[in-house]
Amino acid sequence: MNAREIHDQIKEKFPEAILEFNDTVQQPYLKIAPQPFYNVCQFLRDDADLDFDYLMCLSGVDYGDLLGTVYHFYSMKHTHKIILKVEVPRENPAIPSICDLWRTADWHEREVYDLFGIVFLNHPDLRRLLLPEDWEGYPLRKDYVTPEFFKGIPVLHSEMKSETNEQK
Amino acid sequence: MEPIIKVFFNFIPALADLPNWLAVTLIGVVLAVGTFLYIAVFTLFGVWLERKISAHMQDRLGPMEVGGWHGWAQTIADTIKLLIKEDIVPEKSDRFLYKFAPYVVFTAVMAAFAVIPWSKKFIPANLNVGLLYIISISSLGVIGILMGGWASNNKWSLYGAMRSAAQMVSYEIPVSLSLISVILITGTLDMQEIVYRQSGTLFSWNIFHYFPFAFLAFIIYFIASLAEANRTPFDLPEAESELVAGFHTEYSGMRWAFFMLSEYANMFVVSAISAVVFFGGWQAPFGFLNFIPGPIWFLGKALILVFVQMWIRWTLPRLRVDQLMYTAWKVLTPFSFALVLFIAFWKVL
Amino acid sequence: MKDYFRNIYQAIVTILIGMGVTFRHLFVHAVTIQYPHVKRELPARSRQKLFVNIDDCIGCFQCARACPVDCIMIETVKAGKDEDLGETSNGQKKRLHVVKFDIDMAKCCYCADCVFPCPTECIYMTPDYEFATYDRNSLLLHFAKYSPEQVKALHERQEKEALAKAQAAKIKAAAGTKKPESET
Amino acid sequence: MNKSNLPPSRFELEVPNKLKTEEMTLSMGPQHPSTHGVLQIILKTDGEIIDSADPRIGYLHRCFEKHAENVTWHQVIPYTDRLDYIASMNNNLGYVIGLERMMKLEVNERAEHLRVIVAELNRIASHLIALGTYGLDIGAFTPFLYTFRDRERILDLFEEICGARLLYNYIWVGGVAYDALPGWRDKVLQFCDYFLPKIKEYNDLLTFNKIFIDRTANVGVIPAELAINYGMSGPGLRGSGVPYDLRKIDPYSIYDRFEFDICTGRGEMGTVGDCWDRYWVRVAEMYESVKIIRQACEAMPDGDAKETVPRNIKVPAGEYYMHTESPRGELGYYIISDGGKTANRIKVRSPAYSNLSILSSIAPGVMIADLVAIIGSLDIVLGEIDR
Repeated sequence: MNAREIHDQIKEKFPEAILEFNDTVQQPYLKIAPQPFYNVCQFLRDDADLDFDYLMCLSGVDYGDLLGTVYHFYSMKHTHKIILKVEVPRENPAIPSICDLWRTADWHEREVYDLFGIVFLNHPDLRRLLLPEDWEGYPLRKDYVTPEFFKGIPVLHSEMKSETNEQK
Repeated sequence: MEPIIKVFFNFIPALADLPNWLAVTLIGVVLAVGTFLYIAVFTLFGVWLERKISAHMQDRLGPMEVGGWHGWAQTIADTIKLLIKEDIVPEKSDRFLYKFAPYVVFTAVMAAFAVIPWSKKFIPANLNVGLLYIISISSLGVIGILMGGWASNNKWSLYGAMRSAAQMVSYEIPVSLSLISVILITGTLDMQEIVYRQSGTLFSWNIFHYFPFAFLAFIIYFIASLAEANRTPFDLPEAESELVAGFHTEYSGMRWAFFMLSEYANMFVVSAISAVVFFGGWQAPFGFLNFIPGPIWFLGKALILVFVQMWIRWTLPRLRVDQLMYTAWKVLTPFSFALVLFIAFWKVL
Repeated sequence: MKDYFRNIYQAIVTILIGMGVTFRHLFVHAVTIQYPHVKRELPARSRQKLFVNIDDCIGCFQCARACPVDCIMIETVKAGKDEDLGETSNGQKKRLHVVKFDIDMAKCCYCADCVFPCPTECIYMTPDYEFATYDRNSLLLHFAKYSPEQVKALHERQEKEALAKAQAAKIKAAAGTKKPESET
Repeated sequence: MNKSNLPPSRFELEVPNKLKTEEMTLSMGPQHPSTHGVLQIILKTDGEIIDSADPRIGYLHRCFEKHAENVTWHQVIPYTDRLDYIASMNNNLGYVIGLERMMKLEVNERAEHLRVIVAELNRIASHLIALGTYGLDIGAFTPFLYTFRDRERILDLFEEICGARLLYNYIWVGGVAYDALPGWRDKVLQFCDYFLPKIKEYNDLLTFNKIFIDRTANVGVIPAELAINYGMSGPGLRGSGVPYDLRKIDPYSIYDRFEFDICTGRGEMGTVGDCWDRYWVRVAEMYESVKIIRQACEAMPDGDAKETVPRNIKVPAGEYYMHTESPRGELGYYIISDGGKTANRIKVRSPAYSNLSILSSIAPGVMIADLVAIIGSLDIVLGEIDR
């Protein structure tokens, strides 16, 4: 099943959910509204024709004025793929968690929360994963400024700053 | 009078002039110091040997630098390092037990040396219940290990200690039973007497003379003694990939060295017992080789068994706790029981 | 019961097979190289210490730009009009004084990305790997051949020239603005 | 980890006479000999039996993704080396193919063959480490030294072709960094001949050892559905019997030209998906890798591998998810470009990351020794998990 057909299937079931569909790029994707996102995912996983049982990748992206997450799905049985995108505003970003559908999402969502600050609703255990639990800020956002100090420890060594190549 | 005291009296006639209690005490001190020195030297050599054997089994060279020839002084250097190393006692440990534990372990092993016959005349204490003495004394060491593991106030140490207690208690039984089967064969508990009963050629040694039974008893004894000495594949108390270093995780310096000493001493003791009980002790395999003194035969036999222990260590993976118990209770113990039964019947017939 | 005995049998047999393997290896020649006494010949491409043939450097900054960890620090001063700095070995004309060419080997990640863009092939990795030191500062390699006095002089000259240029431009600009006035 | 979220513990210990017992909390790592790096696992144990395991990662976080946004496209390649430092070639390969597909770049034949050869050699090297350290986890020292001895030969080959032994920076956009010297191909073939009998030696010493089988068979069984749900990949997933190998399923480079099999666990010693199966898949894959290397060496044309390497890379705006089969599983690079000199975002979907996350689900009910066996069989590399 190609992306167009998958899109049609979802469209049929959730007419409101799809905000954008693009199959002119190398890897076609669907943009889904955050509210029906969980139900769409459940449909993707449970429908016998779609049967997306494998979540390959879940990544957070900073689009500048929006934050988003990108989901790459794969079906072991039908060997087809689809990409879903969800975009949320920078202030109080929240996306429904799909952790109980694909357990892969558990750690990946924690990572996105950790580095982008996107809150995943209904995630059972949304803690920081890679950074220390008391780290401030979300480093992979484009507007993140590296702090001078972390708990009194200088983050950037003063020597390092002066030594970086000015000519670059 | 004990033959060993006679040896001393013959050697230094002045001793006979001293009051008896003083002479005996003096001789005892000399023997104890001698045993300690022997253990220290054997450990130095054993560690070096183990390193070399493991290295060559793994296509490596092992220590090559210290001392020149094949790094023979490496372990001496290590000992000096251990001696001058800081003795760390964890703050929240049970200080007395923590400090005391290595000596308990060591003493238990060292005590076993008392009844090991080195030659016709040289046996520190010729007890007539020597074998029984060894069986009982060798299970004392576990108390020290438990003490050390408990007193360290470290969870990994505690795991090591608990495993060790379970393991030692379980493997006591196959060890005792396999030795009992030999007692049934020879009909004596006296170590020196057991050696005398095997005099003659190679084929009068217990292991060959009573071939299938004694051989089986030896195999059972050997496997169980590996567990007694905490050697791979039964080194669960100090399984470094699971429990970091088991019961001696927190120990450092000389106290740690005492655990090491007792491990190697234990290796030697169990091999020495095998040598005495199954391989004719200090007897030469053939009459015409009698010109080589007894202690050399005895040491040679024991060292070969030590080598086999090392060989096994560098070949096998480690068992899991439940498999360890399975091996002890469901394989070794039934087999050794059956063996005792067979030998008893056979003796009666 | 059958399984029980089969297990014991298998255990004994596989253990003996394994012991056979290790015993055979007891007599196999060791693969260890006794390092400080015996040294392995490294292949020609081996990427160890960086080296700069400073005579060939034209100060183009290609290597510094390619470096992913910013461990190359270069400073240049333009040559005077009548100064001839000579040519590199592959015939490129040198137009810049390379007053500073420092490589911090402590930062270097040995990726050799700096080697490829060099137009004169003057920076390359050598198979010299024994440069451990007790002092981190001695890992900062200096390749430039200018003494501090020379560097100072060059900088002063550059500043002077820049000043003169700026003044000339000012005069020119002033003349430019005045000219139309005078014309009127 | 929230306990209600986990499957119920397989062991429910009965405590007689309402004896008061306590769970022991145990911090395994980050300096533990068998956590394969700086992984911390918070264990709650009941005696030797584990009630819950909560892996804590991040001790080796080196901000790869942030770095990648700040250096040029080409400068990312040395950074990818350091993700899965045991299989750097495969890391380079995934990233570079991703870029090439975005740029619609063709790579010449010789370079493609060289890429396949080094990637498969690196896979063998990585599996050798997995085998050796697994033996170490189980308590056998000697196989570790043997596998490292043979891995050294692979590293020698790599050193000859690109000068580095661990962090290669070899596969570049449009080709490879260095062409193979004459005679290198023969050395690779010689290595293949040398290597195959060695696998038998490992099998004699470790794989079919009864103690090893007892320690690993029926331990840490991961059913196929659970593995897929957790996003496992590589030998971990194939050990559960799912033939998911991206070299076959979604061929990249020139893998579609070679003949090899996907190895899956069949539960020969116990249940499908146990530790032994995962281990055995790795052993079997080494045979397959040797097969691929031999075919690639035969088919490699002469010529220059370097000719199409562009000096300044400009990646057209767009995005691409490139997944390749690294020794640990599906290594994904999700690359977003806005047409500039640097990446807008590079997300690494590291295989060991997803593989490790299954630990908290299969650990309850096993013993501490089994946990070590399970971690070893997942073959994690913390450099890749923490990025």
